[in-house]
Amino acid sequence: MLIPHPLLGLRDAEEFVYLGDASLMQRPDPDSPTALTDFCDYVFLRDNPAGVHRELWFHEQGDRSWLVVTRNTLTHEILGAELATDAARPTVTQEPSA
Amino acid sequence: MPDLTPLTALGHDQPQSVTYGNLTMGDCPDLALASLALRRDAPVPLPFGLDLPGPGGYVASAEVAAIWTGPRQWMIEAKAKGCTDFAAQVKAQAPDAIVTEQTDGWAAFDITSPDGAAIGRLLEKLVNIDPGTVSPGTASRTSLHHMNVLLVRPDPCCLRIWVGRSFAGSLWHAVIGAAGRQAA
Amino acid sequence: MKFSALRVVKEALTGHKGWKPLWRNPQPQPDYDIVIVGGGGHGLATAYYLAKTFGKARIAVLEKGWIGSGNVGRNTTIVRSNYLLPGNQPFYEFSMKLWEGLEQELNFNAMVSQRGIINLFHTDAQRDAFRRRGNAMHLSGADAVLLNRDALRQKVPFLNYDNARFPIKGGLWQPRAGTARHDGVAWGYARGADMLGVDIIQNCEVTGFRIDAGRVRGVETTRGYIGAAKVGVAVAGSSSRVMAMAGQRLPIESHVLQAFVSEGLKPVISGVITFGAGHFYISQSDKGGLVFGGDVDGYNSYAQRGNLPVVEDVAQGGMALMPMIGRARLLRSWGGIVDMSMDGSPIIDRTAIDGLYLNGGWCYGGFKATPASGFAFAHLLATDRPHETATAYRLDRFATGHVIDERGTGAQPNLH
Amino acid sequence: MTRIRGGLIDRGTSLSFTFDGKTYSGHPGDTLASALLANGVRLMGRSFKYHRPRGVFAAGSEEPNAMVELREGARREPNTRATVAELYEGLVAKSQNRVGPLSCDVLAVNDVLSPFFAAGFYYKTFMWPRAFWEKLYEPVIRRAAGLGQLSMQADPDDYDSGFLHCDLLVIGGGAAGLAAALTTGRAGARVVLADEDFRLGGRLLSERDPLGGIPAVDWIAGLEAELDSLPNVRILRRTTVFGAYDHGIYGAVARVADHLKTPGAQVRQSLWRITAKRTVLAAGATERHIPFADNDRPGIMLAGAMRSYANRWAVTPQAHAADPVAIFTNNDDGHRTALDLMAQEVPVLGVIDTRSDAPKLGDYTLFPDATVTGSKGRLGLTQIQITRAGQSTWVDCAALGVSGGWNPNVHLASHHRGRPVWDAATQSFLPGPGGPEGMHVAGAAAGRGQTGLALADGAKAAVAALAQIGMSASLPELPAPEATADTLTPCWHVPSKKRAWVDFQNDVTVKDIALAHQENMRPVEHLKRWTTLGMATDQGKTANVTALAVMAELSGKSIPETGTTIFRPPYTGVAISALGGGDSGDSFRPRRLTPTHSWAATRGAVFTEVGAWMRAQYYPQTGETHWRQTVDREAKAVRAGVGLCDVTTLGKIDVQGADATTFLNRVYANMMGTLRVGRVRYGLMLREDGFLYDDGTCARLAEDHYVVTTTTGNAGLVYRNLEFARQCLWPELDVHLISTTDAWAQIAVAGPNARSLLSRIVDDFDLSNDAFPFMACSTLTICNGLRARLFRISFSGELAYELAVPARYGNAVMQRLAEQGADLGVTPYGIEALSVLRIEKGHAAGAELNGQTTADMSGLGMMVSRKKDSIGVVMSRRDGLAQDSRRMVGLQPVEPTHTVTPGAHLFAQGDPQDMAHDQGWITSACYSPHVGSSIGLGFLLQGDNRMGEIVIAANPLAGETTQLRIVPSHFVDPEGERLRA
Repeated sequence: MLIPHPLLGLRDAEEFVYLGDASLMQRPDPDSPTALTDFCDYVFLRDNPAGVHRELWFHEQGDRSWLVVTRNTLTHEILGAELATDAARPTVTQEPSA
Repeated sequence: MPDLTPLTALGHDQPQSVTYGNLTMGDCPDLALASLALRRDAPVPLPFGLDLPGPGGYVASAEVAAIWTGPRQWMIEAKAKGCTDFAAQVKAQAPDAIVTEQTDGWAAFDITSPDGAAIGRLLEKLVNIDPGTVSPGTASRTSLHHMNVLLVRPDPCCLRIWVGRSFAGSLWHAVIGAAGRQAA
Repeated sequence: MKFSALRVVKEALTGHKGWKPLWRNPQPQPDYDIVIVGGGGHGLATAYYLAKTFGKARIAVLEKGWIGSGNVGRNTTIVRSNYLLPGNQPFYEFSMKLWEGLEQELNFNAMVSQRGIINLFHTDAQRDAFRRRGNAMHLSGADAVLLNRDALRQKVPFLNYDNARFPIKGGLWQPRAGTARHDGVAWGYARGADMLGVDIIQNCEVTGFRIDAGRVRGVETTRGYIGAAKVGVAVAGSSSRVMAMAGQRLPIESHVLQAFVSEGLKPVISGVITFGAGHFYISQSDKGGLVFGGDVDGYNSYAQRGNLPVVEDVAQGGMALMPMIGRARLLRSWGGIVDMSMDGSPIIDRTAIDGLYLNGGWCYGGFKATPASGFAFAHLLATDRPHETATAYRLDRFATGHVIDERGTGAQPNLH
Repeated sequence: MTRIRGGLIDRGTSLSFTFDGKTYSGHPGDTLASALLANGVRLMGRSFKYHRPRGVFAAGSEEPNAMVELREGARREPNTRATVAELYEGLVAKSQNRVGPLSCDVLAVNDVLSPFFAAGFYYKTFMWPRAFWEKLYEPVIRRAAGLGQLSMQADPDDYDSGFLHCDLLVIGGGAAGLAAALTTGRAGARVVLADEDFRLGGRLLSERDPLGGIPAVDWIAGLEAELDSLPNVRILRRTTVFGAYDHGIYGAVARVADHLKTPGAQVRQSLWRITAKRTVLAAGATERHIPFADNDRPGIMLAGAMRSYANRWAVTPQAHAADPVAIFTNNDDGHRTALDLMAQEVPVLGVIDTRSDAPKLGDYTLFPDATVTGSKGRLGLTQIQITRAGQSTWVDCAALGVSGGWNPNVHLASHHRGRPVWDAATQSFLPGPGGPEGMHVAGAAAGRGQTGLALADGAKAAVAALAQIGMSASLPELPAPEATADTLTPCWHVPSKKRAWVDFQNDVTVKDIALAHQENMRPVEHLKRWTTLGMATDQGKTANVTALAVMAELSGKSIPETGTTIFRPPYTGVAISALGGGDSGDSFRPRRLTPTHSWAATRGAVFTEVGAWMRAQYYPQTGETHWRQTVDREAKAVRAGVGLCDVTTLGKIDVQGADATTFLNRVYANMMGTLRVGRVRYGLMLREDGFLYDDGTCARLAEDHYVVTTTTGNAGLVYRNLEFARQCLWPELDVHLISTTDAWAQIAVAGPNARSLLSRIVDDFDLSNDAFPFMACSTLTICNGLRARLFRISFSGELAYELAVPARYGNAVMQRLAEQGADLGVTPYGIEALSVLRIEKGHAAGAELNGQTTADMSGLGMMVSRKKDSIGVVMSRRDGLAQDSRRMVGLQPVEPTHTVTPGAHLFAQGDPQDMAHDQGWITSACYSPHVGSSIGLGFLLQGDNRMGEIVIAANPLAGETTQLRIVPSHFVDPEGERLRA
């Protein structure tokens, strides 16, 4: 597979390590009264769709960015990828231009 | 100066060099390296006058070069400073940045040839990066025979491979093996 | 029709006119007492034991495609009970005992072949972990032998002992382990169930559950609605997809696992060998093909095919371990979709919906579990109590913290 | 000899070779099959099940019959298709799957017994008595099964792998492929053209038709010269693209030196991973046969193959030039073979055509509306039976070419499980939707096989493919030979009471398919699995579609209703060596060396693998005869004097930034926010599920600068997890991470004399307990100005430091310390002694932190802070973890000479030893020279409340039980006075 790295372009998936569902970025509030249940759902339950899936890949052999990749699990077609830091918060980190 | 004899990453007191056909390979212990990262909202510095490159970029002056390694992170590479405290020198150039000594975290190998295409053919056997994109001005971090490497092309006749220092022997084995087969 | 050598001779001499269909192609009835979703090994075995052991009737198995089209026909056929943890080991040993009598039970030769499995170790720490595991096997009535390097070399001289990046120091051997003819297992259970009156309905995809007041009433299918007092889902690989139709989220990810077979060769490898320092395991089929595999590709997938890096990784492991296979050729590779659970262990349990039961989460190890899984799921469906060897396979174990994590890698499915 | 004139062989050179020990001669350009045929050898192998005599059936990689063991010794290569083995001087081949000589294989008895071996027979018998399966039946079956034999020696040749990137990958160098490559090459796009043959041209090489007014070979040569001159064109000859993977990635194997006797300095084969923006699949087509009674004899082959042998290799399939040859066909192409043979003066007795309206295209006898209904000849065809209008006649015939039409080679197009679709016009399956993205299929592979069509199609496909990636190309001028109106009327098999083979190698006949139908094994996959159809080394290339048609006929359904068949990688068999890519043996994986490796080697260290690292295990001295002596000496020296150990392998991560403290407080389970500058703290990391997964130290070098250490094995994982926390969980924190594991050589200096030793190399640094107490850290210089970091931490329980210096100086510093400490009893120690020291001190390590244990279990529960959030803290409160009462304990044998064995399970005295009464296990053990006996650590139910109790360690693997006493896990200096000294 090729992952369209938002900064580096298409890179072989072998450079990446896969983690799983991008919902792992939404760590629950540890102080909530339902924290234990929330964490159980967060850590263990997955939608696991047959189709479009937002998922986390780590560019371990490359720039060490965590990416959120949108991929179809039936066809492996990749619909997009963004830096997790961009996905996690609205403001984009400014890169100096080359 | 400390009264101690440093060793190269290959375990020798002098750099090694091997030639197969029109490819010459050797290690470069004199190169220094330090990482530079920007703090939140900090302006981009101009260490040694270098205009820090964007993603996948490499810029060089006569003595110093900057390699993009990640969002808001670079490696600064310098000639003939391997045994000095290069991180301190970088820090002096970019006092607000986060600087970490990396000279001995990595080991550099230069592969030179009068025929740049020969380097391209060697690259085909080593990394899954289009050799056409490993050109002066670019830096690529990828894996090579299960090792993490940083590739730069100081000029068309030279490919530089940075690898984690502890992997130096295995990298050397992989590179000279491929070069030997190419020459066969 | 009873199979026997005599029968084979008789049919051979009379032009094979007498062979009957191995199973019927019945039309689905409007309703059943028990509907099993999934005509794979586990579903068919469940139906068989429900009818045979638990005396149940009015049972249907619904299969989306052709029976045995999922993982029972795609695995590398290994049968073993070499587990460590108390939640697992007795269950797999129960399965092993069922394997040992399977042909006679089913009157069908599934070619269960106990030629042993050896898990190699390469460090003292691995040896100690294997000793703990081998002892756990003994303590639950299984067999295990810890081989040192010399004993191992006597048994399998063709491994790379002398030029290895990770030296082979010995192995944990389970002599009773082995392989079975995977398709034959599905067919044997299907034929057995069919003879006991189970309706095996192929080309019948479940498209929804009819749930009323928290209780399942039946299933919608591509061949119409089928009512059921109880529904057992045994669709590993697609558990999340199917259970999502009942509104259930599971502690499961679907991953692709590749498998490989070489061209046919005269016998070279007797049992199963597992490389402890690379991602590789291998056996040789009765037909002569080297059957081998490695890790899951590592990303969520329902595509039933994998990618090249894993092919290379597996071949590298093979070459590092036994370079004498180098000139054999890979004949065919394929992929299966496995239910990777969050602790690497399966689930056989009731669900939040009355009458709806789940059997899944088998990771890459479901084949060896087929008989016990069918038996335990049948037990649960018939009695509403878990089978004594399957009490740990609860859905709520993740919430309570009683996980069964053989590898100790936590909720990271691609590492199990 | 049946060599005829013409052909693409170099008659000026002769190559000698042997088959089954007999010497023959051929020419460059020959394959083993063509050379054997030229020498009158027709019998080349035996079938899998019935051991039927077999000869060559095809002329390419689809060959199911002519399989040999090629080469000798460690290079022996079983199951090699003679049809693609390029002839070289000294080639040695042997027939395989036989007992006795090939001409009278003892196992041919199976053929006589074949009624007993019908499809699926083995599922129905061999069940009694139970124990006989492994002992009797199965060994017999296994010995009889299989094809060729491995040498059982390691493959002696070299292999490598590589990566190619291109705009367009063209698979197949026939008419369509060449046109596609030319179009792309002229457009300046980067093209890789891969062809499995050793000569470009594909089917064109087998035809006599001129191209562009010149012989096709010359036309190809001209085109090849142009392609070779273009720098943007890469031609891979002898290269099979074997698999289509995601996103335009293809696997290919190049047979670099298979046409040579030995590879010499070259690799034998190269594995290429090709990343292509677009692909043209121009893989051609494979002819299908028509099953009839006894259709498997040597001499019966595909008509197209017969034409290839005559035109390309100048050989005919009969043993004697005067023997008559016949063609059996249902289409016009079969007639073409007859014409080509006649042009070569091969006697053609006639064309038997199943069609009533069969055309007569030349001066041969035509048998329209006729079929071949039988054959004779024990080891090679002698007669065929022709049946027409109910009348059967036996006629002498030495070779029969069979043509049932052509199946497009859709294999790679279906590797993504896209199903081919039935095309009634061509009576074949064409590539369907759901093929690999970016793949365009052209030429015969798309059902457009006539030369003119294929050329135009290849060029058009290339233009279309390039347009999709924004590149323009123009259609080149290509020859446009007139298309002939090829017609075909389906004839899938000739019904017979005898056996008619569908899958030759696996001996699957029409009868077997009928039996599968009778037994309700009707879905295609059931049919294949029940009968083994399509499972042979040709992967059903010559059988699957025909079998499907037969099943369709039996079930009264159409072919598309009956099913379709898809193919999986690889297209043809690929050597496992080649897939391994060459990184085998010692270089299977890279090896990491510590900075003091050279020094350790000169001191005679024995090294061992720790993850990717090689570490000194121990340093034997003269006179030591057992490793235990060495390790005892090293461990004692540390506790008595001072020891040196390279601990560089522990992961080191620099954590810097304004929010570094906040960040670390969230990733460590224990309180890290209160750590002062210049101090080190032991740290615990939990997984988010609450289990313990790593431990290490955290040193605060400056206000916003920490150095974190990890265990050796988890260094990569911890780094990844920290980046996850930084980028995915808390991106608002201003913190940066970078690994410095390799940058610093880290040496443990441990023992009561550690301070004295260090004081001899530090530059003006106060090492006193007051100035630099236990858990202090600092930067400093040593040896006249070398920058260094010093951490006062102890794994051994002794007064100890870890000294970090730039890695290049590690070796020299180690050497300096060893020299300087001679009078202090300085001793280098390896990881065995390190392990003894840590077990004596009760430190949990890998065997205890195995991912299944909790902080509570390891006696570290008090460290987990409840006052703050951190990863894993919430989930560590789940019942299963919080109520787990197993605790780490020390274990000592009641009888001091007994051994504590790691991996033994623990039981209360008097309890039965079974799973239900299991109370724990032993994690680590060693001989302790300080305690004077074997000692161990383990987890035990309620262990913390059972000090002094005697338990049973059961090791049933060895048939042993040992009585052990539960003791505190600190065997040495329980108060920790020594490390604070």
